[in-house]
Amino acid sequence: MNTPRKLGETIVLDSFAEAFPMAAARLVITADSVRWAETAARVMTGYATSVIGCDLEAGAIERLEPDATPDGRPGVSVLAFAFSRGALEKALVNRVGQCVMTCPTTAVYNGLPLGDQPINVGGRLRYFGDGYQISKRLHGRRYWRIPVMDGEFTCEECFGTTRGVAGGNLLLLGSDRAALLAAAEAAVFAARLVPGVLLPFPGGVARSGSKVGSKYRSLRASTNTAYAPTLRGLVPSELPEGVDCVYEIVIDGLTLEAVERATALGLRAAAQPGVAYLSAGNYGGRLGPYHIRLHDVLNRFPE
Amino acid sequence: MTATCTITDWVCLACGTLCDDLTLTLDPSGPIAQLEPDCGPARLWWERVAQTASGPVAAVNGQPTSFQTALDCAAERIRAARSPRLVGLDATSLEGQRAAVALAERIGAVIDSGSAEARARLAAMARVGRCSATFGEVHARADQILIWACDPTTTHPRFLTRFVDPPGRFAVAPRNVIVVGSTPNATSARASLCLSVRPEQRIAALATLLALLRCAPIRSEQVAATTGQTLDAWTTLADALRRARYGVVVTDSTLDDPVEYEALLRLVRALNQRPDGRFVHLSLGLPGNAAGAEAVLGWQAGYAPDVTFAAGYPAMGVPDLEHDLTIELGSAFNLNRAPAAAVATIRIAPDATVTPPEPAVAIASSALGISESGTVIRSDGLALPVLSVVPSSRPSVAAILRELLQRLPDAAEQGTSP
Amino acid sequence: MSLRLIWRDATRLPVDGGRLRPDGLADLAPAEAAAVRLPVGNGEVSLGDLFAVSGLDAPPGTLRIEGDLRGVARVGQGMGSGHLIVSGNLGSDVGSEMTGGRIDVYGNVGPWAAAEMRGGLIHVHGHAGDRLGSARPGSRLGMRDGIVLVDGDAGACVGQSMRRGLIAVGGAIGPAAGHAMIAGSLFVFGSAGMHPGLGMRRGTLLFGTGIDPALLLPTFVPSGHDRPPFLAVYLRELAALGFKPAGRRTPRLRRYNGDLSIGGQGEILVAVE
Amino acid sequence: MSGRLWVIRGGRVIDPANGVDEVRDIWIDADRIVAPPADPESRPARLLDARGAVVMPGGIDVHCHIAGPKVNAARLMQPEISREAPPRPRRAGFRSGTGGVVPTSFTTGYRYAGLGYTFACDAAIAPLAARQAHHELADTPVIDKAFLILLGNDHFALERIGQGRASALRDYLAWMLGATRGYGVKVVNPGGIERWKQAQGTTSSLDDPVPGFDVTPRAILTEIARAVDELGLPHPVHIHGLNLGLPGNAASTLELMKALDGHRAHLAHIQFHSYAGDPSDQESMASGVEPLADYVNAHDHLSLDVGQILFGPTTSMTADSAVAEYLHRLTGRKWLSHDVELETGCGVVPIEYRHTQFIHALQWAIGLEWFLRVNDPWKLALSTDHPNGGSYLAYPRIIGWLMSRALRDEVWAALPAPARSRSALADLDREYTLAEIAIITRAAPARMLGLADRGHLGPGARADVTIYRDDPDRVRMFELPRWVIKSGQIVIDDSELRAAPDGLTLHNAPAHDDAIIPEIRDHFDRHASIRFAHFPLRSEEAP
Repeated sequence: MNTPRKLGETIVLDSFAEAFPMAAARLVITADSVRWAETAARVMTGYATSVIGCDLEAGAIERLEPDATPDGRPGVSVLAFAFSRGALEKALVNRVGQCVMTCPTTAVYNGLPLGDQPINVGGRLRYFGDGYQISKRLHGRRYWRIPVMDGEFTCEECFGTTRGVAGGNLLLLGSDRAALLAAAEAAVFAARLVPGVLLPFPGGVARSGSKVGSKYRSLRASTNTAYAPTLRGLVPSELPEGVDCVYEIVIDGLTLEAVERATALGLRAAAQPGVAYLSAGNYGGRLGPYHIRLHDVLNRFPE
Repeated sequence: MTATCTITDWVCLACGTLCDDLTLTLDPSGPIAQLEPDCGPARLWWERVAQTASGPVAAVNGQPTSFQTALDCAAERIRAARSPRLVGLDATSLEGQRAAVALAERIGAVIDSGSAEARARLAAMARVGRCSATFGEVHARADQILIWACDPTTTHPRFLTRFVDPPGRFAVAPRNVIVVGSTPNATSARASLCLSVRPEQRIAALATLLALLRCAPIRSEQVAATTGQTLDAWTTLADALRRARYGVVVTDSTLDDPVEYEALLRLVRALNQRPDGRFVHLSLGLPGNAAGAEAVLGWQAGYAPDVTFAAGYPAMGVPDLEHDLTIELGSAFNLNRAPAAAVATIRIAPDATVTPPEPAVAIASSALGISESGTVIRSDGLALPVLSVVPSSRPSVAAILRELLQRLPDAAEQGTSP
Repeated sequence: MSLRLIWRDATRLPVDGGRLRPDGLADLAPAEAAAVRLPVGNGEVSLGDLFAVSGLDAPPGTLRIEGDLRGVARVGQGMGSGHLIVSGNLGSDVGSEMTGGRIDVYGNVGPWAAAEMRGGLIHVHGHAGDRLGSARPGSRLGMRDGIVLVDGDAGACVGQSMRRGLIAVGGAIGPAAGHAMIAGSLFVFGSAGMHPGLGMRRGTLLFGTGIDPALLLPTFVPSGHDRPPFLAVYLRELAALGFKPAGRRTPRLRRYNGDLSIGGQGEILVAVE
Repeated sequence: MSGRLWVIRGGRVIDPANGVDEVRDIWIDADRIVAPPADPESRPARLLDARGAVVMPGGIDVHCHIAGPKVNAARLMQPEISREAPPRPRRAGFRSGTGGVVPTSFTTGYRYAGLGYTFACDAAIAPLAARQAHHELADTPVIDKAFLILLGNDHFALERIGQGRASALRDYLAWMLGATRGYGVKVVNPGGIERWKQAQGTTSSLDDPVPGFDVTPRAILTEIARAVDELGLPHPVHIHGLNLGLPGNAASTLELMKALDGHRAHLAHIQFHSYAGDPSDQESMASGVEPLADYVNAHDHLSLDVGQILFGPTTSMTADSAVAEYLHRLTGRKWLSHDVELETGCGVVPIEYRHTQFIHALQWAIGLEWFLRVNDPWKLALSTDHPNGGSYLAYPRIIGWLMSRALRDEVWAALPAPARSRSALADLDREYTLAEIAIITRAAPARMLGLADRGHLGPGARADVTIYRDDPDRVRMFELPRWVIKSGQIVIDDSELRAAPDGLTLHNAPAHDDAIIPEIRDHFDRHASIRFAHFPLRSEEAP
């Protein structure tokens, strides 16, 4: 690490986040009330923190005014990321089927340009209609209407996908857990102001940072020993003196630029008293094609 | 003629039954002395058509002239025409129709030959097909006769007495006759079941019957509101149709709505889904040779009943387009035909020179079934030979058309094909 | 380059206007276009004899026709691209078998408009005749895709055997609307003729301003009330296309299923408020 | 005489009926082929230079459907076909028409001529439809025609068979041919149509009773075959058997072949009758050709036409109304059915054969198996049962498959594997020679129809000659003959139609005992809807 840069009292290490592409989709869920749209979105994006252990990274629930939804009802948008379009399709079919179709009054629409490589969601859910499903096609978009007990569940057939960016991250290092968590919350709040980003972990914050692999063969990832304060002395540690607590903020975005901007906003918001260092996690540059250098994003996205 | 003359097996063109079993005795002066069996429409038709034999052989602008002069004049007008139209194909024999279609093709004419019934039937048939039979099959097999919105007792007096009243090879008399339509009428008087239905209620009635055959859950109050009869009444009728070993639905030329026609043909088709019964539809035709016109157009042009040759090849015709010349065949032939809307430019008919309105060119032909022989086709598809029974010096429609064709040589036709 | 044709009213005989479509005509110079032959009755005449032909300052691929062309059939038939704008009436078969592009008619069109249409958009700002968007005799399928908007009334058998696409009629519709529909959407915002939906297999027939339910065939059974979300999607789309009769508010609807006489699963939606 | 004498010079003449396959001249005088003039110096009035070309007799179609109300109903029921196929505009001397698989009558004649065919036999005309059929055939130019009349469900015939009155049956057939100006006798689903009209299903075995008549299909077949033989008709009884199109029908076809032992018989569109499997399970279908072909190879009383199918849309039309109903239920397509009193039925259904469809793929292979498994080409004629299996315009493609294993393999490779596992077509290496093609397209059909002066190029033969370019692309060669000569007149030149004379309609009127007539008259008076007097054609109606 060379030339540390300071934001206030906090040292921003010259580290970088190593991000990689993921298939991303944006769903618009509408309902008779925004409450039910949100409920569906929340349930649908549950257990969607990391594709290390989930089929999807999803969330970023945003309210949409009736004028901004396809059917003129209140709604929300949701972002979803997965390793591949195939995985994305499979996960969305399952989640929309289990969590949105089941939810009173909802409908689901595609929230991205269809593009030339869309995934098929409504077309797979339609069979729930048992032959009574109705297809409607308008201007090249197909909507499936599936009869359900409160009327019908409308689900668009195809969802556009985009090559999103996942794995953007920030690490907050400090000694006062309460202060550190407060700073992390502020960083999350700031990063989420950027449209098109998803902070998939609980409240946007992860404490169980991971490394690749494990002594147990069946485990793909295990605890990030180098950043676990209690393991100092047992394993090579990355933690400077006086650091007793680390939080990670993981950032996915529809574009690299969104991730970078969110990183910059997060850094600035996180630089609070009690945060000794800000850093980012990487694998030495071997895994992901995108390197989000902390100093660089601070320069490119000034206050 | 100097003595009464008797003709057996006379083919009568007065109605669509096209009876071919009449015995006709003529007075020396011409009128019918005796007709056996007697038939009102047949007498009326004979009198109407036979009396036309007295006029001049040809006329141009109302002035009697020679046959040749009239033909020359007709040819000249045809050559000048840019949108000629040919009507009245039903009034001539198959031979005349073949010549007429040849003429229409050569001059790029539009043929309006269809009755509204023919248009509706052929449109419906092109969508769903049709299950039908010859009259003799009705006679031989039918046990249930559904008379749909017509009154054959009045319009086709001998249809029922020839083919329905007597027992047939596989059918005992009396057969079960059911009437649906604007009753009471002469036919409903003899029906075992009779449902009074207004014309605008018939499609709903057909839908109801179809639904009943499928055992679909339909709304009884809506059945009553839209068909004018209770669901129970239709259930009774549907049960009767279901029981038919060989059922027949009979319609006539007043069935002119293609949508109703299609529903009816679908009903007949659905009744054939039963493993133990057949059902057919029979359309009682118009007088004359309307079915022949459909046949000839079918094999020569591929379409019926309206065809246009304007482009130099046959295409499905559109009735009622603007035209600048009308060639009309057989104006007095069909008792029911409304007079042509426009004055014909060229009329070729037994009464061409005597019946108003006066055409530009009138050429009197012999009269098919009286003074002209030829072939006609019954609405059930059977072709019958018609023989001249009163000699006439006038040429047949076919001969006149062939003469006309000779005056319109092939070479004049260059440039109309794409 | 775009073209403007002004009807000279030189004939009343039937004209085959099949060549009057922007693709193929609009990029010709006026003199070239005037030399195009059009079938009239049993012969042919030059387009220039029927129309005054001039250039037009408009986006490329625009063909503008002016005059009362009710005797001219097949205008825009089979057209695949471009914009055809007609000020005046047209005869039969307007835009039939069309695959793409847009037709605007500020006037009335005859029967068989949009017959077996496959794509594109037709907006009739006046009335349309019988068999709009329907199947040709003997064909299994009527309109197969695309959008037809009629601000005024439409005739009988609209959307017969329609397979896909959207027809919206602002005014009254004739009898047997949606006859034997296979799928697709037929929206009507005026009054209905007799027997709507007869023989419907699937598809949607909407009466957006309500009709007397007594009109419906007994083979359509009521299946409750709803305000289906897809309809809002459609209405917003119609509004975006400049079709005013639809309004933006999604009405509450009563739904009827049928036509049970043929085992159909179509829907008739009738606005109830 | 020599003023009219002309010659086709130097072509490779393939005339299997006369054992000829060599370069030689063909001399023509008026409408006949004549021996070369004795004087080697004699100059022909015209010389047609056919050097390098292949000269064959005009083609003869033994089984097609080109006339009568059934064909017309197919046209009127399907305006979409006429509308979608390119029309034929009129030009001086020729009539216009529409195309597609059921073209108009004029187009039918022109197209047959364009294909090098000079004779076509419509295989199914109801006697009551004969009057109209003659009108249609009179409007079918260039080619000569004949038709077969349907008698396998005829009440009068069935009654006489039931009564065991062979001579009455014989007299009736003879009278009927004269009355209808028919050429021969056709039996379609004997007794089965009558049974179907009685709503009792069709007959499925040769020994099923026909209710109301004391007969079985077996009795109908054998008695009519016997009567036709005894009348000495040029064409044997022409049979469309039982169970057409049903899996497992090969068994009843073999029974039928055996039942006809001792009689001449022609089995029509045999492809449709050669399926192994279980009738109640479409998926069980397999080729049943081999044992049937073995039987045909071992016996000499039968001739066949194949009824090859082609992939694409076509129209099924048949007197076997039970089959049409079956097809309608299978396909859900529109269905025309017309019952004809005393005689027969009629059914029309649009159909599309798809190479991806198991049954259709198998049908294609089964048809070709027939061509390749019957050793003696004289027993077999090329047909598509036009338009049932496809249009006659497809004959050149079939010829291509017969002459080239490689062309067959191209199609075979694209067929679904289950179909390929149910036919041994791929094991058959045989490739037809040009002479064998000449046999199955002209010489054999002429012999089957008993047309002594057709199907060959010997002196005395009718001067119906087709001259092909010797094109290694045999499909193209047979699609576009260089010249076609009909009755001595060149009608196709440079593959273009140049003349369209009217053709003849041939018929047979064997002698019969007039004593049968009162019986027939009585039958008509009791059962027919037209008078007996109006049944027989007058001489001017069918010249």
